Amino acid sequence: MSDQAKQDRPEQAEFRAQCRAWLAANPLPEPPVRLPQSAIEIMHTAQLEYLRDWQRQAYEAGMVGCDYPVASGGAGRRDCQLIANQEMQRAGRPFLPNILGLGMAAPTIQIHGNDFQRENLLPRLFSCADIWCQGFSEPGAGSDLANVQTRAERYGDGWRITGHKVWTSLAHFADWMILLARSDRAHKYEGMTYFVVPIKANLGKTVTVRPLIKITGETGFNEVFFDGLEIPDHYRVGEIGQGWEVAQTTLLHERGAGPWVTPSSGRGGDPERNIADAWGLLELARRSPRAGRTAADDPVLRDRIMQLIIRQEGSRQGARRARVPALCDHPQRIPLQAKLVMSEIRQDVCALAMELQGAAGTLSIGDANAPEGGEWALGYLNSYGVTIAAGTNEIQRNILGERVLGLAKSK
Amino acid sequence: MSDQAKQDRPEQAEFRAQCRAWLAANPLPEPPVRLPQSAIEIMHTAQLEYLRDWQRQAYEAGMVGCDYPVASGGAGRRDCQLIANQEMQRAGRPFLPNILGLGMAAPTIQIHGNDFQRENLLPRLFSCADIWCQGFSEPGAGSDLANVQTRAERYGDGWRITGHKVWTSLAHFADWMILLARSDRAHKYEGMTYFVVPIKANLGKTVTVRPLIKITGETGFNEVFFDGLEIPDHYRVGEIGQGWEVAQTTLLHERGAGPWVTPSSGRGGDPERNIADAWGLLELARRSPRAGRTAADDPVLRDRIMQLIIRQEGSRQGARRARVPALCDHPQRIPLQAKLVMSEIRQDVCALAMELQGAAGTLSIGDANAPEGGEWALGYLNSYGVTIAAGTNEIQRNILGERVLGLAKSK
Amino acid sequence: MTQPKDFGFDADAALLRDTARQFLLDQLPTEALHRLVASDHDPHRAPTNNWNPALWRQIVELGWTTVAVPETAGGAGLPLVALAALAEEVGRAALPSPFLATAAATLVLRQCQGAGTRDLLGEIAAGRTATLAITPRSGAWETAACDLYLDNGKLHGSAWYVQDAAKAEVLIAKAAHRDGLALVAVPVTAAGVELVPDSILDLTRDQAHVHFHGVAVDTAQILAAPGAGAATLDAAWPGVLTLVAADLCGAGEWLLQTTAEYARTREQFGRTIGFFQAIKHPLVNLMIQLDHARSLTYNAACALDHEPERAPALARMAKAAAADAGAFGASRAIQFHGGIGFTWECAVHLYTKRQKHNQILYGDASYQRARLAELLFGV
Amino acid sequence: MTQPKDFGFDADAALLRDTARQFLLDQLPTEALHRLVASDHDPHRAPTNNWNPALWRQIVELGWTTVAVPETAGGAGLPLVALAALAEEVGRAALPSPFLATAAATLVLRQCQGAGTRDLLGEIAAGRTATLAITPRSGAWETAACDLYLDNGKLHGSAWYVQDAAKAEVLIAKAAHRDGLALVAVPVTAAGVELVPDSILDLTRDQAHVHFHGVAVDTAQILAAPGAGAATLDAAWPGVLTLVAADLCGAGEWLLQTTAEYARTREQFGRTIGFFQAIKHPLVNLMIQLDHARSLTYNAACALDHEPERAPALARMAKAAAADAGAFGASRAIQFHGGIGFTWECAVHLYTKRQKHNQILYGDASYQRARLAELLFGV
Repeated sequence: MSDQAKQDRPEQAEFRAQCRAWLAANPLPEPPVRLPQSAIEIMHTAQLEYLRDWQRQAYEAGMVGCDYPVASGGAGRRDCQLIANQEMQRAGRPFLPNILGLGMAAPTIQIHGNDFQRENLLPRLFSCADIWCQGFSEPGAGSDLANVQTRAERYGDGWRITGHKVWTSLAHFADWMILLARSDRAHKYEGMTYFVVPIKANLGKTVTVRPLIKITGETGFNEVFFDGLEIPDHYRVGEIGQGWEVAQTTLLHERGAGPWVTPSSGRGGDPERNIADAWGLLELARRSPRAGRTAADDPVLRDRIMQLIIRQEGSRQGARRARVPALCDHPQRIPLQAKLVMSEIRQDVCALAMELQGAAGTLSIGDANAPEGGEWALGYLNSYGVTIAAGTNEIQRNILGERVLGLAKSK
Repeated sequence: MSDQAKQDRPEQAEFRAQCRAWLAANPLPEPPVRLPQSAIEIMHTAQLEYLRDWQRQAYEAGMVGCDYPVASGGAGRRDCQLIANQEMQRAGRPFLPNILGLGMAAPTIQIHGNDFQRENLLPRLFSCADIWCQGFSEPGAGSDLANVQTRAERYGDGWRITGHKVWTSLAHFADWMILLARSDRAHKYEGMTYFVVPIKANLGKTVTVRPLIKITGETGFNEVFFDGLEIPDHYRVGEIGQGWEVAQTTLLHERGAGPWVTPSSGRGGDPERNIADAWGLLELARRSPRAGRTAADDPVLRDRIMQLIIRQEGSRQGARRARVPALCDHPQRIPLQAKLVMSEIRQDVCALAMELQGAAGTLSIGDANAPEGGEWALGYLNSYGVTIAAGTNEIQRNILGERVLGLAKSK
Repeated sequence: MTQPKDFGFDADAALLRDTARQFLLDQLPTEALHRLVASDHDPHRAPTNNWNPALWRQIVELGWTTVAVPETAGGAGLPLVALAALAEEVGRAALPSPFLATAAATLVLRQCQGAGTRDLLGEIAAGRTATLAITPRSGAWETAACDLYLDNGKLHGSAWYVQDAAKAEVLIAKAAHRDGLALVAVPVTAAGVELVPDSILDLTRDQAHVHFHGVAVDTAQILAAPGAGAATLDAAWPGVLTLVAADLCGAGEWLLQTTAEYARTREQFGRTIGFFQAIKHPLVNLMIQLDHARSLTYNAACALDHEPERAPALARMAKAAAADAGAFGASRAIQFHGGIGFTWECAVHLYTKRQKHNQILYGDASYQRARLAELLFGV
Repeated sequence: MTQPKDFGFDADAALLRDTARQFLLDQLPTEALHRLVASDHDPHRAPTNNWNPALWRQIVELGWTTVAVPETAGGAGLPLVALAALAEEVGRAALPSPFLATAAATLVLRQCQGAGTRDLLGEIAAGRTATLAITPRSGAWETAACDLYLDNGKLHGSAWYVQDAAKAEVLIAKAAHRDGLALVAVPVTAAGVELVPDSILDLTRDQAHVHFHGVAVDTAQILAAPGAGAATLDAAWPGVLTLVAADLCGAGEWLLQTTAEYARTREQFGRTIGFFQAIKHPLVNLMIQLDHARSLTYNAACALDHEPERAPALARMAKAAAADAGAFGASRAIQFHGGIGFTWECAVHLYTKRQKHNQILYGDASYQRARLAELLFGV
């Protein structure tokens, strides 16, 4: 029995056994194309359709959204999503593609949305019938998110949306978007309202999606232009003027605090998963030639690998400690670190992996001689997406310094 | 012939030979007490008198202030002070004790002072007949130096000084102080005036010096209280209201840019001298046991020693490059780095030295078994004096970012 | 075996920790600590040993010395995470006391098989103080390194870097014998024991080297027979490292909170200095480092109880993380306090010096990582 | 010998450098560079070799390829600090060209004694391009490591990580012979030479591995006789490292200035982001690192001319400092450009990838420091 299973309550143990049995009985076919490193790098329809099919099966097997109420399309379980995640990972299954829906839209809608949204949108989100994206950032509102300029104007009983969002991962495939818009220009924070908006249904009409290219050369994120998109009022999430508050729930989940705040949601970024695992450096070092021996024989590189393993384990044990209030001085102290710490560890792990490879670190994805197909170099470049997105890590440090240490606001 | 000598112009070569001959012919007696690591840690009169006597001899031999005009007590030479410094160091002579006078007061008076000050004060400064200190910082004006509150009020033809200075090194021995005071409360930067003020002559009257104790337990810096000290107007340096501008000259020298701005002045902090030299770590590592061998056999420590040697050599070669305008993109770029870089290297060298010593790094000065008498640990603690003083290194980074990179002011 | 979710930190442990924290806040506020240990600022002063034995007697009454002693030997036998949490509070208060040395000795004794072990553990629970005398003059932390010899029932040689030696009543000494290493209990008052105090940087403890001039040892004093000493010490070692890590975490948290408080109140340029990211961001980095170190410390402590086979690696991780966090925090605390941080009167230096000592003690961060790499790479 | 105060950077060198900088600004502004090398963004594209041969012909006319060629061989024979300054400009422009590879080959040729050496140097001065083929499949940078064999006048085996191979006309190949290493000049068009391009991260150069299928070599092609190759290459190596360090410094400076410009103009929270010390201070740290690396690079270049016995250590210092500064700057440039820095359209990625390549090339910073430690510790 695994370490994880040892800690289960009886109903969790039973659920874990169900997951394990289903996964054993229902193997996935080999992917028809190379899969990207995470959902936000999905470029091709063939990748998406394979992953979407997998998420649908996982949902039907009760492993997605299972901690949500039945009315929202969930299974009404408690503390079981983490178990499903562990078992899916243990079985070597790929990530779930609807990451932005599962990780951000679903908890926000569950907490702040209305019954219409919960009952109609969440089941299709969990089953991957609908793909979701997030419309927060704008050209002039990156770190300064409260500077959002996209307008939501009253129009009869509904709203008309006009503006320009950027860095919108998955928008090129998305059916729906969670949107932060300005409903009142007179107030900065109190002038924002939060919506769910249909994207695909309005493409070529009032919605335009223009793909952006990443530094890796991959596509997967986009600019989205709204030219008077009309939506009914029941697509609003939370009260008028409360958008900033609602968005905080989304951001808390985006930044990795989700598992400590609300039912975890099977997203890729939780502490149980790590694309670039520091422990993987041990094996890479053993295989990498260096100065006549291997990188594993180089004490300086060993030291740096140990530093990263220690940081990663520190972060993992921190996730465990955050669930033991008696061992935490401040409830937000560890949760607010999650995105910051994980993204920087990932970046440093990938950078060190490239160094371990020596000359072969020059090779890129697709080269026949690149160690592990060049995935480390690609991972290194993609790691900046995470250190920049969801509030740059500089902003994360402000938040920690201000909310946890009580220091004066830096802006 | 040394490397340094190879680069001399003929008149410099002649001067170097003179210095060398004099130093060979005039050995110093052994000090009667342990000498501190630098002038600002002089605690006892016995230390001071020994060092003062040495500076007087060096002055009489033409090795102090020699690039200053004859009217200021100098020898009217050009580019010779550096040579004198090199030769004094080469001969193993101790530092000159009047460091604050030589390094800061003298160039400021030479540039901004009047004939009275140059002719009467500088010769006694060079000969160490008078000890000098610097009265800039106050309890509420540390990094924010422009917040100086010590008042200079007009009084007949003179000025009356009232206020409170802190972190005043050498004040307990000082005859004179360079003082930055507020002559006009209505203006922040334009409201300051710069003076030279007699300290020792007014002790117990309008001047009180209270010693402070450093984290090392050493004394050597002080609080100075002025209770209506009266001085004549010809003790003013520069125009009324121009104190901030005059102080910039002092600070430029304090921060190590002096050698590139005006004749170097035999102070301890110039790039030719370094109490905690990274190269010294090689020998320390060879002597320090570690894991059954020596620290010199530990590749991780070797790597860290190399990092420090490289930084130190980078800084030294930078000092050389700063004198070759064609190889510098911006004239202030390297000079403004001097204090910041040297102080952090020194701190890191001392910290690494303590680590190299392993268990023996726990021992303090005076312990019979402490490597090199515990000087490294003392040097480590004292290094914070330099990373904090003369504008903390955080302030130095602001200055570099703003003046050299043109970034917006951070305050 | 696997670890409990809560690191074994149960209600008893929480009560012990909370009581300890309040006790130290009440009994040894920072100003009292400064008066106690920093009255003589002369760097050339003779070796000192400033502590408060009356406070120690109260601590014994509070039961701190029973925590790691098994119930079978008259102790409380709490999970080791409780001991780590207690060590953290000791670090937070920078308490000068024989607590750490005695706790380390206790952890070693728990692994011993010698006849007198149980009695000695019982005495420790009741307040007898002890310390390890296991390090050679070279300062080598490796088990095999030894300058003390057991020959014909007598101890000759020396032990160095003995922690809080002047506060200890019993030395747990490692001695080389022709059959291998042994562990021996030696009262400091035994004939032939000569204790020479060291001058050290840390003002909150004492340290000494001890010469053994033919000190007679009888069978009852043998805690681990010749040949059994190395394995015994190795088994205890993760616990000893974890204790030091915990002390580093506690003192590190004091430095973080004290510096944050200064940054919330000290004004420059019309703002409290915590406004400036040059202060704010390093403090956040320190907080993250401390959180990692603290989580790893509980993890290592819990492993000692629940998966001892993993404890050696996990304790190396904890000590490495805590040593780095300790050094970084000590450095930033002085720097961010500015001029006042450079003065003797500001308590920051007491903690900074304690952190430097603990950073070094039993191996600094890169030493721990080198040992960890041997475990993880299998060489 | 000792170094001149000005690193030997005389008026000729300054003119050459200033002219080069302006030429590259005029002829290859960043937008043109991006069009040239980044038109195909598919990460799975076939290996590419995007450069501008017409620009290269102008560069040859400007005399860049004569700089390091001795006057006796028809070159300009300038101080090597001039070559370093030129390499810095090449890095600043991220110029795709055979300049670096040819300059490295030139530095090796300067150490060669073979009969054909002088003629080849003359041809290089006149514009013939060359590159080193000296690295085995393992990527080992050590002189002795070799997968290419010279036997009975024929070359068998392979050379890997050959820089800008698709732009080179001559390979300077290192080959193992029973009498020791030899250096051989091989035209890429020679029968039996098979060049296989690599897919690499850096878009501003090409790289290949080269198979030698019994390539015939005559005496005139032997640049260093069997047994003489190792010493020859070792003598040239400090210069080769210095070239890469200079390229890193130049590209690093571009990244610093470009990011500073962005920080002076991009607004968030109603201020330009350079106001924030989270941006300002790392940029200052980068500037300091770059200044150290650049000073060390000139120092190493000057040592090659004036005190070759110190050049091996000084070149290791320069490459180590430049590699660290390069990596740090590349990382901060992306991060501080925020979302836009993560896009293909922003030229930062071109420089970042070039920095990553040069950071690795001929050994990264920790590799250089390990070799430096061997020199300084004498082991």
